[in-house]
Amino acid sequence: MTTTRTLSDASHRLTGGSRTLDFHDSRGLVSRAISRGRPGLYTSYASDSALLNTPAKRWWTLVLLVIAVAAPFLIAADLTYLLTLAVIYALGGIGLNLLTGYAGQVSLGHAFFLGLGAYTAAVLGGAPGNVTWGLQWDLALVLPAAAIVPGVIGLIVAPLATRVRGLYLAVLTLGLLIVGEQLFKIMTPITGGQGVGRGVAERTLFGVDLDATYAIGPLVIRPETSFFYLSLVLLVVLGIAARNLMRGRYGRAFAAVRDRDIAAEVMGVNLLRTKTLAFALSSAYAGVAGALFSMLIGRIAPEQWNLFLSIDFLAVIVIGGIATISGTIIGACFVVLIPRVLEELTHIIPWITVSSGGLVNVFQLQTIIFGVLIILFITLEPRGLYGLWVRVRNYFKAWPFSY
Amino acid sequence: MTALLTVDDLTLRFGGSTALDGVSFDVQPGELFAVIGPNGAGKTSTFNCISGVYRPQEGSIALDGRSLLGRAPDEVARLGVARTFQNVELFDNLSVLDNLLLGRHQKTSYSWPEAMAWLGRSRRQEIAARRSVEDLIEFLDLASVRTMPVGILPYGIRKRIELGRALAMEPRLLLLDEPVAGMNSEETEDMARFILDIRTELGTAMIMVEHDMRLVMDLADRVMVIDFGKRIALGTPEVVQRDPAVIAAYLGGASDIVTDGLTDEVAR
Amino acid sequence: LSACTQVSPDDGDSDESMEGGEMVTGAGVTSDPCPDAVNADNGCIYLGVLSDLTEGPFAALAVPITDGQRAFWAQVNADGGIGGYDIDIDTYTRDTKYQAAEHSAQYQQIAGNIAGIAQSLGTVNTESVLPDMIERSLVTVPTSWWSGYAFEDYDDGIVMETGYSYCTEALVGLDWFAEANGSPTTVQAVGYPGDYGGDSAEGVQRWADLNGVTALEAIGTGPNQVVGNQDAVVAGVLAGSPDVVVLSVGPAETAEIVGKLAASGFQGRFLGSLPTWNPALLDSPAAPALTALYNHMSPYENWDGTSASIEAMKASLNGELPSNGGYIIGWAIGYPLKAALEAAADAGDLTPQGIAAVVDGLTVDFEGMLQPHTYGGDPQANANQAVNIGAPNAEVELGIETIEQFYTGPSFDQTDYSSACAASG
Amino acid sequence: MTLAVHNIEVVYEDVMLVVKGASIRIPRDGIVALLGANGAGKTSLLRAMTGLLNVHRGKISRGHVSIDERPVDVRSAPDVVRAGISQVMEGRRVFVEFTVEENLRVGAYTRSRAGIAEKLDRVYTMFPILGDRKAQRAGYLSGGEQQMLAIGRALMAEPHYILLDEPSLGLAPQIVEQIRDLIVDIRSSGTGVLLVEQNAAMALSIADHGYVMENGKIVMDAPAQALREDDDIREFYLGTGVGAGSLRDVKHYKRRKRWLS
Amino acid sequence: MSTLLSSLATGLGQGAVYALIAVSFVIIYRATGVLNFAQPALLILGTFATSVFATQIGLPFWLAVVLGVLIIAILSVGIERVAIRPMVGRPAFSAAIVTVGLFIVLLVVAFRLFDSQPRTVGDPWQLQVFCLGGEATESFGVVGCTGGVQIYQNAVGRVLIALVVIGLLGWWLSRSKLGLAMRATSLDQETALAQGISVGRMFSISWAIGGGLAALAGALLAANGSVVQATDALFALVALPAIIIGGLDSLRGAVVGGLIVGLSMALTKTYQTTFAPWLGTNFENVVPYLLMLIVLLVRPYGIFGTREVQRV
Ligand SMILES: Nc1ncnc2c1ncn2[C@@H]1O[C@H](COP(=O)(O)OP(=O)(O)OP(=O)(O)O)[C@@H](O)[C@H]1O
Ligand SMILES: Nc1ncnc2c1ncn2[C@@H]1O[C@H](COP(=O)(O)OP(=O)(O)OP(=O)(O)O)[C@@H](O)[C@H]1O
Ligand SMILES: [Mg+2]
Ligand SMILES: [Mg+2]
Repeated sequence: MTTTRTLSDASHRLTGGSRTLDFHDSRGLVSRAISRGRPGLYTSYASDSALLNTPAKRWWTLVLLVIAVAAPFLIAADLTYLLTLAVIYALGGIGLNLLTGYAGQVSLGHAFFLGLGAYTAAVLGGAPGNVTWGLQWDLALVLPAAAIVPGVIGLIVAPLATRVRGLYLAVLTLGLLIVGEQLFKIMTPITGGQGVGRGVAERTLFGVDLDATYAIGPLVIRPETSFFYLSLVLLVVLGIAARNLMRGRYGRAFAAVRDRDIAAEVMGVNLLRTKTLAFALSSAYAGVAGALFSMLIGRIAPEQWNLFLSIDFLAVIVIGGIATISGTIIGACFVVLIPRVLEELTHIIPWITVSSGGLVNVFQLQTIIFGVLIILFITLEPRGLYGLWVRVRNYFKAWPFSY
Repeated sequence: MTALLTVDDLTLRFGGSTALDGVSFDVQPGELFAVIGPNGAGKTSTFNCISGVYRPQEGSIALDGRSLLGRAPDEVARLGVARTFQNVELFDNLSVLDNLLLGRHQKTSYSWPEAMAWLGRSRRQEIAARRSVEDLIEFLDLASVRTMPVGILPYGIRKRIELGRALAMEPRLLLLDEPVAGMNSEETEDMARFILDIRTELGTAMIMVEHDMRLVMDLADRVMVIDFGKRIALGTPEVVQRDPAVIAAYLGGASDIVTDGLTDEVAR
Repeated sequence: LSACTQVSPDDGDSDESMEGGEMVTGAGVTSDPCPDAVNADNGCIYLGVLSDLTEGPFAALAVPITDGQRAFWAQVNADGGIGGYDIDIDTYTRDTKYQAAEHSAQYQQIAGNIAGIAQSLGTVNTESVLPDMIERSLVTVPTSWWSGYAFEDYDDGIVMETGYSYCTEALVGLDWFAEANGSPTTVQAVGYPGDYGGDSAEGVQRWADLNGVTALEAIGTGPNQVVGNQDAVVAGVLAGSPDVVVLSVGPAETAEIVGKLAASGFQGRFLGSLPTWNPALLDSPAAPALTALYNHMSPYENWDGTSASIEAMKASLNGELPSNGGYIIGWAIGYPLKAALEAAADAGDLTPQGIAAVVDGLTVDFEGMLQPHTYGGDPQANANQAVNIGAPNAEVELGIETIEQFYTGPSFDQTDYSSACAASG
Repeated sequence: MTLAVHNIEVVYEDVMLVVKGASIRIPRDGIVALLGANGAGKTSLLRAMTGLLNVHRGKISRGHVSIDERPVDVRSAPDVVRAGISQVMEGRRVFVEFTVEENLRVGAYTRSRAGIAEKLDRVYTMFPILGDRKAQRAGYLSGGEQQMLAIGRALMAEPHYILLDEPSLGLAPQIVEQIRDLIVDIRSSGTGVLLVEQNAAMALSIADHGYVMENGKIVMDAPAQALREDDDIREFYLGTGVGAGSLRDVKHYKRRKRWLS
Repeated sequence: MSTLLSSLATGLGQGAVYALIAVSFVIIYRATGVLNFAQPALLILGTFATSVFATQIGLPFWLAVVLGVLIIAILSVGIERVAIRPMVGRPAFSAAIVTVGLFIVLLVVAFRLFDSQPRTVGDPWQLQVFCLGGEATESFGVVGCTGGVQIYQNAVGRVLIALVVIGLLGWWLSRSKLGLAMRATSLDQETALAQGISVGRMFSISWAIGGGLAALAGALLAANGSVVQATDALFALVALPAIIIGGLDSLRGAVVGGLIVGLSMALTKTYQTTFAPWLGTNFENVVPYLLMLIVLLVRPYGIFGTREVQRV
């Protein structure tokens, strides 16, 4: 790192060198005089750029994790199912956020990559059907493959996608989705065909059958619980990986490409490579999410990897917050859980029933409220739910001094 | 001493119009070279050609004997050319720190799997990058704004951040497009100081486009004047300043601003 | 992992209890009365409904189906309920939007709280949760007429299909057609690929093979929301000019296909599957063509039926008309589950397993709306194959006049009905 | 006849108070210069006068603007333009995808179509280079050309008051000269000018009156002549104070002097 | 040959409807920079309104269409005020998701209104055809055509209406200051404001026009010789490849794109089953997107779209 040294040395001299901060010390200690009264001041760059750089964040994360792990034992099975779905949406949402939120490439084709992941998993991990293939591999092989296959396809289509920008790209990716759906429909040995569908990968991980119920001491681990854990572990690992990726040079390159691509290039960022990476990674995340998604719902048909699924994921990242990983998780919870909350709430409204008469029935009401909530959240809080949280936090931080 | 940058017979056309018409010059290592000329003369286009944003139709550009022609901007950056932009081109949503760190993109080299793991090389390189960027923040006196998003900062500060971002690239050749535009004299003086410091302390060669004649005449080693894409003068500030062609095409009556009126004390 | 011990799945089920000394109950059955119970002294049996109620492609049919079902069970309750219990289907009625994922999520949510599923719409959707339904022994009435439900290897006997399959419908319908209009020389199937059009097309093919008739290559199409118009079908049918076309599409597509083919001078006729009709077609430009060329097939009696059940159903509406024949379906599909619940109650076991146990061999009487049907046993021998042939008629309520009741033909018995016509993937 | 700003306060995002009670007056027959360091709040003040604050999540928390002693509602930018106030925004802000001529036509949006040809001609004679490029997309113009276009566009609205945010930015000395004359012309044709400038020498050479803004406050309010002679102004804005010499000799640790801070 | 001509005619008729839908997207995009995903819902509500006026109230078709268009235009303006106006100055992408929310809400409303019933709009064309070179036949109350080129009257009607309406609109936009002002608004709202352009008004006008055109397209879509259901709303999405083929911000492009899509789908429908059945059922849905991909390879901004201006 001799070059760095030169610059540092130079700027030491440039600035007169009389500084309390010693940047050559790897811990970058700050003298007491400076840090006194400023608890928020970081004492080293490593801790400043650490993932959980404040005690509050560390606590929150720990608490949330504990809750997540304990959840399946505390709530009903169907809620576990929904939580799993939320986790999967979060995973897929993170993938889309990498591409759309961070790198600014709006994609309506996410569902296609989810589908690719699902079919990869189904072919490799599923049982053969009347017309469909199935190899019944272990999930330890299936899940990585479900990331790699869509990732590679993403890599292949990226050069085409990088030619166009903005809404052109959005509709181009929609085209990918439509063409993909047609392919899915005609590749009967893989997908079972239109209106028919096929079964999904079997839940065997490292030889352990996750479809069985296990007891560890007094804890009974049911199939839905173990699948939730599998998804949760993947979310935590891949979420942290994405967060790591985004706080370093790749994250900055993504943002640069998103905001001003010519300037980014002049700064030494290779546009094609950066966008391609974004595409491939996003597709890989989508693939894993798609594989889990298929295993959760149990049967997949070619029509279901459609525009609406893609839009669900866009809603996840917009509602949660563009270009934040934690926001994506919040957004996924919103999109998946709010309909359920609405269901609970609307069922207690006395004059609204399942009947088709009257002004609206309860399901129509739920759907309408869901749509309205999406509109409200986006119009009222530009940075998504995550932004709302940041705002609340900042309000308290800056509270006594609002200049 | 061999030239660091040699530009020869550079010609750039857009459809029918010619933006650059056979411009040639060279820049010596460590030199502070200024380019001036009327609006639309082709100064920024020259920068764009050097940094790979525009592809000139004719001519050659070589850095240290290596041709820059046909190279993508990111390759040119890798070879050691950094620049600032006339219309500040910062990443508005990113903090000052991140903008500067972007300048270190080429100086970090870990792969994406390493980035995901955030162990070993990626971590070391990030911390090193951060350290050198903090030095720059100190140098450019940006500490008070370092975590602010760049978008809301006033123009003058943004220009300075842009300089910092270019410096973070540790360039061998630095292109400055109107570094003091929109600054008052105090801020201009600060910027002048930064430029001089960069030059004396880092020895970076610089090409500067500027309409502030005081800055150009005081700082530059040599000045090139272009008009309608053609080079009309090249020489030391003193010589160029008196060149009648330059006065006619560029300084015009405005040479008064330099020589008399309110600012007459400035000119010797 | 060594600490883990595998346990059998139903170890966790501990909600079985004894009621009133002899009745065993499980999930979805409570001794508390239903919400808004008719018989306040009765307990409550909760049944699930998974249907397309808001914005999915089959909402037009599914909404009246669900209305019909509610009326049916209200009637059951009004008659005193079953074995000391009222039946509630409202609490666990859920909208699936006809999406497998949504269906699956909603199913998960209600599965533990119900004794059976009174309606499960869509073959792919139902199949996505079928393994779990089998595991929980949730007896289910499907609202899709895929042939696979007749076979135990697909549904383990818990799916109580009503009427015939699309495949049977085509076989028997063509028999009728040959009888009524003279044997065709060429037949052709037009439909949505998959469990609906696919099943039907296979029936057409089998009928043609049996009767030495040419079956032209089936034409696949999609709903207008997807394909815009049915010009491809029109061109395709015109090209082969078959004597009869068996349609398994939606009502709007039916009207367009029949109308445009008539306008193009097509000389053949049409047989439409159960979902191809909607009374509103009589207002469409194609109405004359439909009236002249089209016959509707239904396993259930049409609105002009005369059976006791049709009368009871009409009574439930107090003289109003439903928006389409879905209401009849909704009413009809109530019978099997009612019979199963009654049998299970008689046997003293209203657990899902108990209900599932009575299905095999159970004969359900539809009070004339549909011919009695015995579940389990030999699928071919027990198959329902009676088709009600109808013709459009603006004078008749809901627009279909029955011209042949419960027709059965010779061909079905000659086919090998031992597995699903259109296989699932 | 005056455009006056009374004791205005501007906050961004409900918390950042950046203009702290500024008052200025622009007579219809005068040129008023507004000087101030980077970030002093000049642009924010202009935005407050032209109804562009809400675009930036800012608002006027106190004070008001009046024309001829009658308050104007400055919350709606189009109304402000209709009331005769035009602004050349900081950073050029031309419509990059429009041609030069389309840009100019948009500038005349609030005026009737009659006479638009003459107005276009006037701009083209003022800036011949724009005339040469009238069919070119504005985004491809050079920085200075875009600046000329922005000024020309503001003139198309034939305003009573024109607010210029750093019009000389990026212009060649010769053109600056021209702009200076232009501004004088504008004034004499009966349009009041507010000139926000970093090129204080230029601004003060033609202004009748000047304000200096620091940290959101107006710290000096004096006739231009007085400002030209003020030592602090000479040192910090004109660069001609004591010890001014070659920029090569400037010390980087030079203490910054600030009023009231 | 006559098959070819017939299918070209139907294709043009469909294409005219697509062109209307595409223009309705483009007009909103040109003024607001937003791709309005609620457009399909507005379209189907337009169908509903027209249908109510024509078949329930019994007004003549033309009057019903005009009233339907007006009602939806007013509705659109209302929607824009409530849901889109707060998005001024925010990323177009977020605004697009707001329109998705709108779509969800409006579609449910449409389903409720349709009440599971297919509808007709009482159009004058019904299933009637022009028969060129063939023999006019009447079978079952349907006047048809055997042999020769068969052209549905509704195809002709659709093409004429679309051309007249779009032509008038284009003429008006190019003549009035409004056209320029709308585009200025979409390019840079702040600068547009500073020129005295009321951004809000531009939003309202473009939504009114966009909504009205969608309603008109909805009415024409229902004039198909059959019936229309609420789900048919989704069909409006085929306008997306059309606007990309033509160029997102170009009216001319939208028309050309719409016609290309209509024709290509019609031709595929007629010939794919014979020539390439292995491409699968409903392959025609994919064709517009394939064409779009090809166009984008050659011209990343569509045939008539404006290239994004970028320079540093
Ligand atoms: N991408 C482009 N397309 C078309 N014309 C261009 C393009 N880039 C520059 N030009 C034209 O080339 C000429 C030179 O532009 P350039 O930006 O180099 O001028 P400049 O010398 O930097 O002027 P200024 O001092 O005003 O910044 C201008 O007239 C401009 O309109
Ligand atoms: N949108 C915004 N949100 C928050 N703060 C802002 C915003 N815009 C400006 N500011 C802050 O307001 C202060 C004044 O900015 P302003 O742009 O008005 O200064 P200025 O005097 O015009 O500076 P310059 O000479 O650089 O143009 C600055 O500190 C700036 O950071
Ligand atoms: Mg320039
Ligand atoms: Mg400013």
